[in-house]
Amino acid sequence: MLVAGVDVGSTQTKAVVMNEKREVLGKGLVPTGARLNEAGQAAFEEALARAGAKESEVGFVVGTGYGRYRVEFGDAQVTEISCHARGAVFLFPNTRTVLDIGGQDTKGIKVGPDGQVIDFNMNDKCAAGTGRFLGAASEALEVPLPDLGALALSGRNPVKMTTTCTVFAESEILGWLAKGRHVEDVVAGVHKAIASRSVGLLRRVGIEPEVTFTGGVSNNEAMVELISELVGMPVNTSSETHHCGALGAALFALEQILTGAMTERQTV
Amino acid sequence: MTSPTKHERRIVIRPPLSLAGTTRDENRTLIRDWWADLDAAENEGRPVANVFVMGSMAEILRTFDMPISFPEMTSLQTAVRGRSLEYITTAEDAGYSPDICGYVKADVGVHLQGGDHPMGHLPKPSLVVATNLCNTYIKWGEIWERMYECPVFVFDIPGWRGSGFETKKGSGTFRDDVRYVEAQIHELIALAEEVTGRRFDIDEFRETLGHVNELSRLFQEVLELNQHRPAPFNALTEGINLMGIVNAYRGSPKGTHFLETAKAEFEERIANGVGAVPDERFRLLLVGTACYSNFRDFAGLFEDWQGVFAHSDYMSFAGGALDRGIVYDLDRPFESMAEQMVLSTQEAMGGMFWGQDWLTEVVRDWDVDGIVFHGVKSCRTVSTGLPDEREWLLRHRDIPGLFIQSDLVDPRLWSEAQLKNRIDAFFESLESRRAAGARR
Amino acid sequence: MSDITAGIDLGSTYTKAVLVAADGTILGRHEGKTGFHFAKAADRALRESLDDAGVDRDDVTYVATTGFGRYAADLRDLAITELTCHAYAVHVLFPDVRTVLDVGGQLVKAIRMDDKGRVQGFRLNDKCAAGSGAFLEKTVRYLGHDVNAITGYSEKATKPVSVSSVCAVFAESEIINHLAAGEKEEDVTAGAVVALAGRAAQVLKRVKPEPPCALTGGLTRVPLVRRQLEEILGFEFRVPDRDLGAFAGAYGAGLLAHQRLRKVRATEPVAV
Amino acid sequence: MTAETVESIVDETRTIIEDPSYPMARRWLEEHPGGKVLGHFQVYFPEELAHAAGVLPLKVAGFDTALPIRKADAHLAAFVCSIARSALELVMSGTFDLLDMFVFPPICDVARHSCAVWARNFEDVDCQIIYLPHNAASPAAVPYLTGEYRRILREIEEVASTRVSDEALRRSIDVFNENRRLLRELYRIKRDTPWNLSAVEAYILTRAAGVMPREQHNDILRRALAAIERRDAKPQDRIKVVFSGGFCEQPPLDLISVLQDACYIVDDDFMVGLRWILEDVAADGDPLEALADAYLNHSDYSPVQHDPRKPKEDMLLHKIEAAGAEAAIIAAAKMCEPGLEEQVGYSQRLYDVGIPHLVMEFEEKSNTFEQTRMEVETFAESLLFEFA
Ligand SMILES: Nc1ncnc2c1ncn2[C@@H]1O[C@H](COP(=O)(O)OP(=O)(O)O)[C@@H](O)[C@H]1O
Ligand SMILES: Nc1ncnc2c1ncn2[C@@H]1O[C@H](COP(=O)(O)OP(=O)(O)O)[C@@H](O)[C@H]1O
Ligand code: SF4
Ligand code: SF4
Ligand code: SF4
Repeated sequence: MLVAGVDVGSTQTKAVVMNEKREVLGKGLVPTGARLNEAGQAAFEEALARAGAKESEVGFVVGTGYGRYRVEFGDAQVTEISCHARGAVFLFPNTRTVLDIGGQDTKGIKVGPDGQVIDFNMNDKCAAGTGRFLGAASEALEVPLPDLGALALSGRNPVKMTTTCTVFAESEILGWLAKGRHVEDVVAGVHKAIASRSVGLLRRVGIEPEVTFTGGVSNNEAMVELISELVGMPVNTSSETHHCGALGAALFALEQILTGAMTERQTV
Repeated sequence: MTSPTKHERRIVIRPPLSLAGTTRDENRTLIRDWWADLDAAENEGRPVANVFVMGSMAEILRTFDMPISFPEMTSLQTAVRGRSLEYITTAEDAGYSPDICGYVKADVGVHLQGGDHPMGHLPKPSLVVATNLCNTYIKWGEIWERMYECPVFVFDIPGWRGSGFETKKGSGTFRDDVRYVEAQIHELIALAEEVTGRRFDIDEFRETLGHVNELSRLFQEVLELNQHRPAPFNALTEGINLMGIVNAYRGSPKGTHFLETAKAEFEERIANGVGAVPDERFRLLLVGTACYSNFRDFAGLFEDWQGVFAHSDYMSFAGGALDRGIVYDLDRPFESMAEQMVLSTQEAMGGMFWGQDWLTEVVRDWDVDGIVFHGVKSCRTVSTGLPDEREWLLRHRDIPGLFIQSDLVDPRLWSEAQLKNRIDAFFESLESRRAAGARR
Repeated sequence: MSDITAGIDLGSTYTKAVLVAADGTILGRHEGKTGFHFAKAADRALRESLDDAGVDRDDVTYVATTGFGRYAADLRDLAITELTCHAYAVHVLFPDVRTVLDVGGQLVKAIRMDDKGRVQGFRLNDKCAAGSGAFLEKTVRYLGHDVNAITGYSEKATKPVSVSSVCAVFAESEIINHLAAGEKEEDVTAGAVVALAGRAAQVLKRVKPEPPCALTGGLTRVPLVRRQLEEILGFEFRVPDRDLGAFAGAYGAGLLAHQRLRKVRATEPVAV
Repeated sequence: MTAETVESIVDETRTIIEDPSYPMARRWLEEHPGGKVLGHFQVYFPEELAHAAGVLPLKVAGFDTALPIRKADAHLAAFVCSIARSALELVMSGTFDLLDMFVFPPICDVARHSCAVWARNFEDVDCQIIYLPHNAASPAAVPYLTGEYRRILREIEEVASTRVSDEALRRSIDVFNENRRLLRELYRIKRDTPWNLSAVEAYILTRAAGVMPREQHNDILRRALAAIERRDAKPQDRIKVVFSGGFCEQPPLDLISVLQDACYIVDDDFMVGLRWILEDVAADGDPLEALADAYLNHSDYSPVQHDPRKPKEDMLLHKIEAAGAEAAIIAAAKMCEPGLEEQVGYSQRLYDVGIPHLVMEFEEKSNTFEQTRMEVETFAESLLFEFA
């Protein structure tokens, strides 16, 4: 039997299909857009297709992410905090601290050896300095998101961003360019601003090795480098860390099937 | 909006927010009477004093038969009645910053709108007694001073000096503190005589002190009842009712009577195995205050997980230190009152600022699973050091704690989705702790 | 030929230029995106407004700049803040108005002035995009349109949705949810306008407005903003006609330039 | 030899006060091996007590972006002012390793909590509260404060392993009286001829008092006063204002400089604790009692002290009048409850008496001043432009 985890994020929806041996068979990634349930379904189907599996083979689906209650085909919901923790420890068993930077929020999580959440912290009411900020920079500069990191790394004299407000980022970026600063220095400045904000948040839970960096922004090599520098140790990332939340959800689903570990509260 | 799906969550029946039975009736009558008393005083042109829950000086003022108004309570009531935002914006329109205490703004808003309050009419104070236990009290007093030109007496109770600097009984500093406080008792009496035109009556004073002794003893007993599993009352919701009465009726036989009724009801619940929250699964301790503008929803976020608040530090500091055990010696009323003030407020303040030891004890004695630290933007007195306290308890005592943030009365700072995310994750983590504990 | 002055408002999003004759008549104007280079934007706006008026650069004797980029344009003779400019423009247009609300791309400014158009007090919103014109622009961009669509949509709306988030980014998700729930684009746009007006009203209240008030800034182009403000505050707003609301800053700068010119001439007889 | 200029003295002082590593205190420690350092939080502390025991008192003021907040945020709620964060950061980042003792006055809810946060985290710093009375007008306040000063003095003696005589206290009072006299002179110049001493210069010279031995500061002030004497700048057409709101957290220097671009700041309450006592402290009698009496009865005002004898609006109006100012800037530090609350009372009264004023907020950590610049410029324009 198979299980799946579907992470309906604010920006991107991720899905993972897994077998009982905890092997990931397929992954899906679609933009979330306006219809959360459809996005969840689409990502799920993409993962199924990659896995070469049929929906009927999937015995249990756990939904997570900010749209978790909208995953109508889901059997249970777990917060993305628990899922990222679980996923990160699965990917890197020595993980004790997780930093997840997604589209609208940033989370710092302290985890125990079994992937249980010991402590966490996330941004509140203000999306300043989240992945969306990078998105705004990418739009303002017309540099595709995946190329932003490399560009940032080539910046020698990062500018000092004064706003981390995602909406105003654009005009400040243009302002720096107008002052004649190089694009790469501006991009580097943007990355620095987000990195220091995120690490500030992470410090609130305390940073213990190893640190695993998850969420969409972990794709960005400049962020990985800056975060490592700020926390004073290399951080773990991989091609799987973007899907970490969905992965954790799938692990919860598996556990439920194997042990019935979830409480009535979580499954309905 | 989206239609309910097959996976719509189980509907949880939420328990009522307040006390039940005779306790509830008595509570309602007392609150109604309290408002009626304020009204009557205003209509008859009798002086009213504005005081605060931490250091109300009810012991003294009551002997002058002066109704006491608690702006913190009336501000809280505007929120529970869903009206706080309109008062807060009135105050902000008058120049008060969005970043200051919301209780102050809700109250100022009521005054600026002529005193009309959802539950009655707020009289203009003839005397304000502000203790130093919250510095904002003093600033609040200054606002009325400007509005009504009424005297503001800052009753200064030095106490907490930092860790290890407790002014212990018998030390020179303790004697200095007591002497200073005792001098102020006499100053306040003189001022109250001037304001009311009445003579101070030492026998009435003794009687009032006696009632406070009784109230303090009962209050401690009631709190201890919640060490039972399941907890007979929810310190978050029903706790508020208790607090209202012990403050408004401090020093009055009605206050003691009420606590007796409440105690009997809780004992009965215990006898019948009834808990405040059905099928109690988690026992919590609240540090900080609740969010009253969204009280129902706030409580629900925990009740949904069958979590009950067995205790809260709010029931300690906002009860005028009653839980710390006040025993006045009626043979030397002034000196004894001064001593008790210094000792009990020192403990209450220590418990707030330097709370880790007290919290550790409560976690043990009330058998608590985790602490919810609710940082309220309005109240720096309560919230400034919460993140540090939480972190310390987790690191040094392995006590799990959740830090959430909203406000006492300002619904604009309420964000249910974000709170829910955090609270759900916290319960998930408590659950996985439990599972890990069971595995071991 | 008598003096002509130019007022150039280098706003965070748009740069506006107005040519003003000594009697206050508007001879020409232009509006364009501010973009990367303030100096270039200012040059372009001035040039285009000269074309619009059919006058030569040499005929312009004094240039006053205002707005966010007022110091960045070298062509200026004087830089004045937009608060002073908006107040003065409104004073000239509506002499009995004492309170001005300027709702623009990034900031909401509430200004109280005296009977001469002198600023007496003012309040700005916190620099947070929730409640700014930029947020509205983003909303319609999300719907696949440009700013010009805001007015059309918000006029068509029948039931504006409620947008409660304090953050523009979270509000965007809220808006997306509304769309997903099948709300109409016009009701969603109008919902964003209503939220913005609510925040602007908050800022205005801080200066203790005395009706009649005037509304200026780019958002005067959205009639719903004004209606909404009138509903919240319970009094009427004057809005400059001929789209002058959006040009109020530049116009005020042009008018004040004349003031300055007179003073300079009076003190030192040498022509500028 | 050419006489030294105000600029050179100010530049030299500026590098000292802008350096969060407290270079002068470190130098003092090198010169006094085994010396003890007592830090204290805003607003006022009777530094004479430390001085008399041979302990170096340091007054904490925050730093702008030179001290980035890395660790402190995790320990304090989000809605807390910057100075409290900066102070905590100083200890958490190790910069304050030079402290042996730290004292908070109970000025506000944040300061009282800070004491607990410090004590929980730094076991080697003796951290406590000095109880400055809140019932300032009570006849019992002076004797009470005298006792509290005595308690603190005992604590200091213990830290410094010494005994302090009344004579030593009187000598210290002399040093500080001299300091206060020099500061009064500095402020007199700024008030009467603001073109000869800018607000930024006066601020730098004043603030230096908190970070170096007071004798050295007295020297700097004497040198600066002599240099100012030689200055003869041309008055400019600028409005004169009084700045209110610098009693605790300090606005960044660049912000003060933005303000002075638009107006002359002829009086202010920057670092008011250094100038809290308005007259010489009596040199005879019990020195502790003299200090207590001076704190309570011969002192300035601030939003963190309630004293029915000093209605704050009256005090402000008096200040404006005495300085010959035509307007006021009513500022408050962001998130500072006492400061923000006071703004309402001040601006209401100024409005009633028709004194133009600008209400603003600042933060020591901010580094963009666009908005403030616009605010003050507009404010100045409203007073300077000729409107028809
Ligand atoms: N290939 C990529 N390179 C760089 N950044 C990326 C990439 N893919 C996604 N991102 C960033 O990740 C963010 C989305 O992260 P995600 O964790 O999926 O967020 P959420 O769960 O909130 O939707 C985007 O805002 C974007 O900034
Ligand atoms: N044609 C239009 N229709 C509707 N709204 C408009 C239009 N043009 C501009 N706006 C609104 O006005 C805002 C710009 O206002 P403006 O006062 O020019 O700001 P700034 O001076 O900061 O550039 C835009 O963000 C947009 O919301
Ligand atoms: S700051 Fe807190 S304790 Fe003080 S008045 Fe406000 S709510 Fe009450
Ligand atoms: S500053 Fe920007 S990101 Fe932050 S709340 Fe405001 S709009 Fe949102
Ligand atoms: S700035 Fe204000 S809130 Fe902060 S410590 Fe000072 S007085 Fe307290």
